[in-house]
Amino acid sequence: MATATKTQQAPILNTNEPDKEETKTIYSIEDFNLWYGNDQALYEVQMDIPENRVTAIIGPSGCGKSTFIKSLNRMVELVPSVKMSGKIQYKEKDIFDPKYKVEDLRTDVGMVFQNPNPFPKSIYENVVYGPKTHGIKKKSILNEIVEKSLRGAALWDEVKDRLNENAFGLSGGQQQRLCIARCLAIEPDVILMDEPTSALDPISTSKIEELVQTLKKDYSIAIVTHNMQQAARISDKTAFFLNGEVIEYNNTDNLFSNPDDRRTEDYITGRFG
Amino acid sequence: MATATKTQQAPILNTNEPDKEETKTIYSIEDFNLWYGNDQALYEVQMDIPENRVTAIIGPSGCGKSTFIKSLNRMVELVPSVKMSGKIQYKEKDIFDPKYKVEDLRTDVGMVFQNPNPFPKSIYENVVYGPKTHGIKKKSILNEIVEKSLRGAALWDEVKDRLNENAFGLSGGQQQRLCIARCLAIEPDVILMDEPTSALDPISTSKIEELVQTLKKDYSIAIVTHNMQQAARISDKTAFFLNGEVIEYNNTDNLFSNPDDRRTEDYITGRFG
Amino acid sequence: MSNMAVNVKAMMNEKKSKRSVLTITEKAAPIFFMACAVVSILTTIGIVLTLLIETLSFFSRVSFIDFVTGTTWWPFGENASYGILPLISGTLLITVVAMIVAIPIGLASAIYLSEFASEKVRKIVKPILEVLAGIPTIVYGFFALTFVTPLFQLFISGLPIFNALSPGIIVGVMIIPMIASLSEEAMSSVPNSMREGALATGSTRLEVALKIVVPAALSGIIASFVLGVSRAIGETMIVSVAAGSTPKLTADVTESIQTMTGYIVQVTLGDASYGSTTYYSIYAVGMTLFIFTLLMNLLSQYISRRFKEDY
Amino acid sequence: MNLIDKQFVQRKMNSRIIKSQVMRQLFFLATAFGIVVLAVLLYKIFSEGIPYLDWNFLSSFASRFPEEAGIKAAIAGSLWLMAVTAPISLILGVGTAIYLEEYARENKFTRFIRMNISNLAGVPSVVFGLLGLTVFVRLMEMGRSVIAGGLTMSLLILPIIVVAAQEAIRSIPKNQYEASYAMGATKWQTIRRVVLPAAIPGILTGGILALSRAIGETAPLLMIGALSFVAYLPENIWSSFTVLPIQIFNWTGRPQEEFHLVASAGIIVLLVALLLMNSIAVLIRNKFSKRY
Amino acid sequence: ACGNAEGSSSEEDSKNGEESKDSGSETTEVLVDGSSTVFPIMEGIAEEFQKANPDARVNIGVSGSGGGFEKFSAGETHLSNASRPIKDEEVQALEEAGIEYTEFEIALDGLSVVVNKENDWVDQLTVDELNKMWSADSNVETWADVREGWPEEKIEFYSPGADSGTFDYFSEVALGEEGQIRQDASLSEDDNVLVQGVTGSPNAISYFGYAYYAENKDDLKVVPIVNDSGEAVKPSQETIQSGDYNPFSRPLFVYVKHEAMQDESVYNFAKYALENAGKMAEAVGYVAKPDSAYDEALKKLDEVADK
Ligand SMILES: Nc1ncnc2c1ncn2[C@@H]1O[C@H](COP(=O)(O)OP(=O)(O)OP(=O)(O)O)[C@@H](O)[C@H]1O
Ligand SMILES: Nc1ncnc2c1ncn2[C@@H]1O[C@H](COP(=O)(O)OP(=O)(O)OP(=O)(O)O)[C@@H](O)[C@H]1O
Ligand SMILES: [Mg+2]
Ligand SMILES: [Mg+2]
Ligand SMILES: O=P([O-])([O-])[O-]
Repeated sequence: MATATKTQQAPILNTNEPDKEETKTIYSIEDFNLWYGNDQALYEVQMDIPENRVTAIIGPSGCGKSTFIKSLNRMVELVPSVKMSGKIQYKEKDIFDPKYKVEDLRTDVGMVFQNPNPFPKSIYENVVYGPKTHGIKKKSILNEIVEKSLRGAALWDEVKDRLNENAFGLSGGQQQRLCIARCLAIEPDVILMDEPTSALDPISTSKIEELVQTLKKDYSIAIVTHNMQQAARISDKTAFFLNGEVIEYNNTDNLFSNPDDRRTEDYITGRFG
Repeated sequence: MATATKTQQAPILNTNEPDKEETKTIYSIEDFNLWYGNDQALYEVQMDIPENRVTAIIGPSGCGKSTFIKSLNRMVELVPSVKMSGKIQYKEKDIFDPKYKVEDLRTDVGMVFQNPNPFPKSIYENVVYGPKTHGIKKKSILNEIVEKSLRGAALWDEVKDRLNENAFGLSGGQQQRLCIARCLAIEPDVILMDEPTSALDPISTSKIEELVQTLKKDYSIAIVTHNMQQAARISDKTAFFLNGEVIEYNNTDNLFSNPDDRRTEDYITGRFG
Repeated sequence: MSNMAVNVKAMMNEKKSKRSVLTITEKAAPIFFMACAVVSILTTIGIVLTLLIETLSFFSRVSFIDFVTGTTWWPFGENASYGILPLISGTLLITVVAMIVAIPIGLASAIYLSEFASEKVRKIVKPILEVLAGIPTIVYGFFALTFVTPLFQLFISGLPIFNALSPGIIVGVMIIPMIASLSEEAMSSVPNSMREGALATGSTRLEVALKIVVPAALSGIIASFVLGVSRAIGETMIVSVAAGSTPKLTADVTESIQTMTGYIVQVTLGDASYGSTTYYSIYAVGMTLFIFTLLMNLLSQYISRRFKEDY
Repeated sequence: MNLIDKQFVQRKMNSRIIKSQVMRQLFFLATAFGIVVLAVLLYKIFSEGIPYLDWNFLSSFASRFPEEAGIKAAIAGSLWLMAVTAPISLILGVGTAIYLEEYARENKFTRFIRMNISNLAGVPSVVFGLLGLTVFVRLMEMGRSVIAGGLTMSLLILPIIVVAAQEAIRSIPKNQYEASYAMGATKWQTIRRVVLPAAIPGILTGGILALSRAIGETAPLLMIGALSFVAYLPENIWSSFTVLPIQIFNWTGRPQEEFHLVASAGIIVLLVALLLMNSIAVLIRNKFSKRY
Repeated sequence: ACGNAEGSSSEEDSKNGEESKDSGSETTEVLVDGSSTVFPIMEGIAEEFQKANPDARVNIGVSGSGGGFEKFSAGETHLSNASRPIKDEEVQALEEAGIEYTEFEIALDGLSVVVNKENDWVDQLTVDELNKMWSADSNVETWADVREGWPEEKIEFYSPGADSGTFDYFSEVALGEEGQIRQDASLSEDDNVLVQGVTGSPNAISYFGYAYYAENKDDLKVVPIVNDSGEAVKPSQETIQSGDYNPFSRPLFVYVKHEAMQDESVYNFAKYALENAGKMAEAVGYVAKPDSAYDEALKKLDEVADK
């Protein structure tokens, strides 16, 4: 069913920073199906996610974007009724291999959620949560991690004087950047983001968008968004999902300027959704 | 502050069914301010809503669209901390006049909500809820009302054989049309709709959009939507809200093709929101 | 809408006159409901007055200072002595034993149910725990006396038939479900987004439970402990049946003791005649008990309010 | 640049996962503890009581002969007590809840009522017994009648019902109110036609659980003097009565060992009644939960 | 009147025991309260009475002797059971309330002093020894402190609750009017747990009503008590009735309110009670008085009731 386009068209229309060369693949998904109980939510997903690029996932509400991205770090299994088939390889390791501990996978693959979800602790404690859990105790290292991660999330200057205040005192946009910092603190290779700006105001949104652009130097990023403009602005590749299928997957500029599929075109021109 | 444009520009660019003549005004709002506790949510709103037309309210999340539309039938007062100033006239009666019972106002002004909210009763009971509340007991009349309202909401054919089944068994789109039927059952003059399609799939959405077009023959409709394409498709006039202010209010075609205000333009071109 | 067979609007308008009747119900309803709400206040006033009036009669015969500082409680016969401390110590002894049982087990159950168990297990276990909470205390009392104590006597030589240990433990068992379900509720109300946040950094389930969920739910958990304490203090039948009726100022759980509630029941079932000092003494003890539990309840409310997390 | 030693993290991971699994087992054992105690208790009671449990036992009055002793009067008494307690506590409880959730404005008085109710929920049952003894039995001269017992019990379980009803009402989605108000319904119409029907499952569940507390309570009834020999059925609310837990208490206090077994049979009856009430409550809850 | 009329006639205002003398055709609830010791006898009588008179309604409360008198003088009951004679202040209260009454002895009880089955050293005890053991200022800790040669094992004391007639009677006889019971005794309102306490520990001692001993003969060893004529006597039906078992045998009473005898139901019950008290007492483990005593009592009852 899935019309996943594995071979990419020539990226002629790229106005964003163009894909200079074919990059390495970090995630490779093959024939992936997922059910919630008896309802199938993903159908035969086929997709390669490139390293050090931003990959956007778009599609109307309920099409399976969140389900898909949560499959990548197996968070989707928190729903007890979930059943899956197919293959997801992360750095050429099968993520469902029982020998590959899910905790290890999640240590390598960070995630940022739709609504900022800081812990009800201080800013400092939020950032060091991951490293501490992983056994890093030394104060000096932790301090360094905090500064580095908060800088990485473009939040350091705003909060450096109140690291011990409760994270709930931050604004929504700051909280979201804190969650990004928390995720950076464990130095993942991949960052998954599920509509990270949908709960934010325009200014916070543009800050996060800038941040994503900076981060892609060091991280591979997959980002779900319902805002097509956003996908166009920040991503290198875009996948369009509809009713659990990948309708089209292509370089972002190609996809938006010259969609292959009628349904993609309908969606990006706002005919539905 | 408010740049409410009371005098309309010539509706030259109308491609939708054009405003053949200046219609009567059914709601006239003047200098309306609203606070939730100490937070002002609406600033000096100035607006005339025409009779037998569809008026769309658009704007980014949190700009006060729901607050505004709920002010029109005083539902906003269910939030205890609400304070208001200014004037809202419905058919030239001040809706805040203590002599004008709020129940009477709401009998004349129906409302449909973002998420379908049928009662956990049968389809039949849902439709007759209003008439029964208003004292109509006679079975034959009620039956007639049910058929007429369900037909009006384009739902009759789908449910006529299972009027006694629980309304929760209907699909989302059907539930929403049931809510419209329930609202039609008390024969209001105005129907307020707060993002009535945002929880629905594309097909249900287009059904409701068609329905709105049909209904405007008999009703005056004010509809909140976050979908600009929807506003463009179905409304005659559009008001753009931002941070509690009416930034621009104009014939829909004018507003979308030739916005007066920079911010309107930014918004409708997807630069934020 | 003119094209209609029935003119609903007109009919509704016609019925509007009937609204006046409605307005009466409309006005009467809140008054009736408020009256209902006032009953609970009257109940409290009733309790306080009842206790207060009879307690005052008691203090017209027994000095208040002796009551609160005395170390002997011997309310019968000629040289009666009304020092409440032994009853308080008995009550506290039971409470401490109960909480030593109930807090770890209750909290562990809560963590299991909220963080580890599948929905199915939770659906089965919670009602079972509720049954445990619903067993009449009289049943527990005889269970403590005729099963638990003889069982302990096998291990603890010289354990008298009445002791603080076995009723204490059984009171604890009775409280487990309360702590478990209140704590579980507190933990379940920690939004999933927090668990997700923690799991997404590679935490184990245990780490999520202990480092994120328990701290976030701490106020609810502590409030459940305090309510458990209050329940243990007020527990009556288990201790009347199995703890004995010898008021003693002791911290030894193997001894027979008496609690405040146990004393009240003893006197009501016994022979004290109306109007005697012994009779009034149950109100003084009841007042003390009331004050204790009141303080506990206020404390638990304060905790849940003061430390409430708004996620 | 890397501050985190991936190797180190991976090495630690195994022990962390094992720790998590071990603790999981411990937590499970803790949960099982309660269930085991319950099982032991039930086993003891059933093994003792079953031989005495027959139709005769259910249909006879108390007797001084263990073989003849029956529980009829106690069952009838408990039913009478419920018949008085249920309507009073439900009306008062639901009324209070409606007041608090729908009408009360957030002011000192309302906060006081709220605080008062949660305090009442924590007042020991003996203290309610003292209240019942002093106010209903003595002051209002009701004697140790069904009505005195029923009123005492009603007040005892009132807070539980209020809280349950409040929760049931609170769990009704705002959109149901909106739908009703938007149709021009008045507050009372909305309460009667939308709120109450939707809240009834929750109210019933809470109510049944509260009543099952009342049916097992011993202390307050001992205090108002219900411990007695009654070999007839109550005829009206002024009759004297006995109830299941009191009858059980009475039997366990007899010199003859057989009576203790009879008591176990009585406990079985009581537990079955409780189980029945609980299952009804669970049924209602499961049937109606997650409707919105 | 007493329930021969067909169909159970429905209620009348029987609350608080205010009897309605004029409602002769209806059954009055017969209200009895008082001693827990007397309770089993009265309960047996009520059971038989109701079998004989299906419409009868007899309610027997257990408020203790003192609690019973309190209700009696408040006019709440018709008959009051007691395991001790009425006290002066109770007499006064009844006088003040204007309630006339008559006392009937309906049976005898022998307070039985018991020890554990395994206790093979205690062969008998004197009242003095009991006094030495049980009093508050006692320095007895082990059996050896009671009598030389007995083992040096710490004694465990179990006693009925201080708020019971049994306790009163024992203290009065063994400890004297002013006497105080030792404070390390385990007290329980429930005599069964005393039985359990003694069966459960070899060094325990306790005392309670004869019925509890009679029911648990196999598990307990009863101690012969040296009586006023110097003999060590065990409690038994014969020794109690004959008075040989003293000083720990005591009469059990029922107090009858005169005014209540005007009511047929109450009178019939009282009469039935006196007729059957002896038989019932033996049946539930107490001791009957000689037959003549009951005949006399019945005569007295009829006088009081103007029959
Ligand atoms: N926990 C769940 N249990 C059952 N079905 C679920 C669950 N979560 C999602 N679904 C279903 O799976 C489908 C895909 O849902 P998903 O959340 O992935 O959509 P989405 O594209 O992220 O939508 P949105 O834009 O609204 O976030 C939907 O039909 C949804 O109803
Ligand atoms: N009950 C309330 N109490 C306090 N503030 C409120 C309440 N409801 C809304 N607000 C605030 O009022 C402002 C306007 O809210 P409103 O719901 O009208 O926005 P909206 O335009 O409908 O947004 P959306 O598109 O998300 O529905 C927001 O800042 C919101 O936070
Ligand atoms: Mg999603
Ligand atoms: Mg809104
Ligand atoms: O109830 P008593 O026989 O001990 O008075």
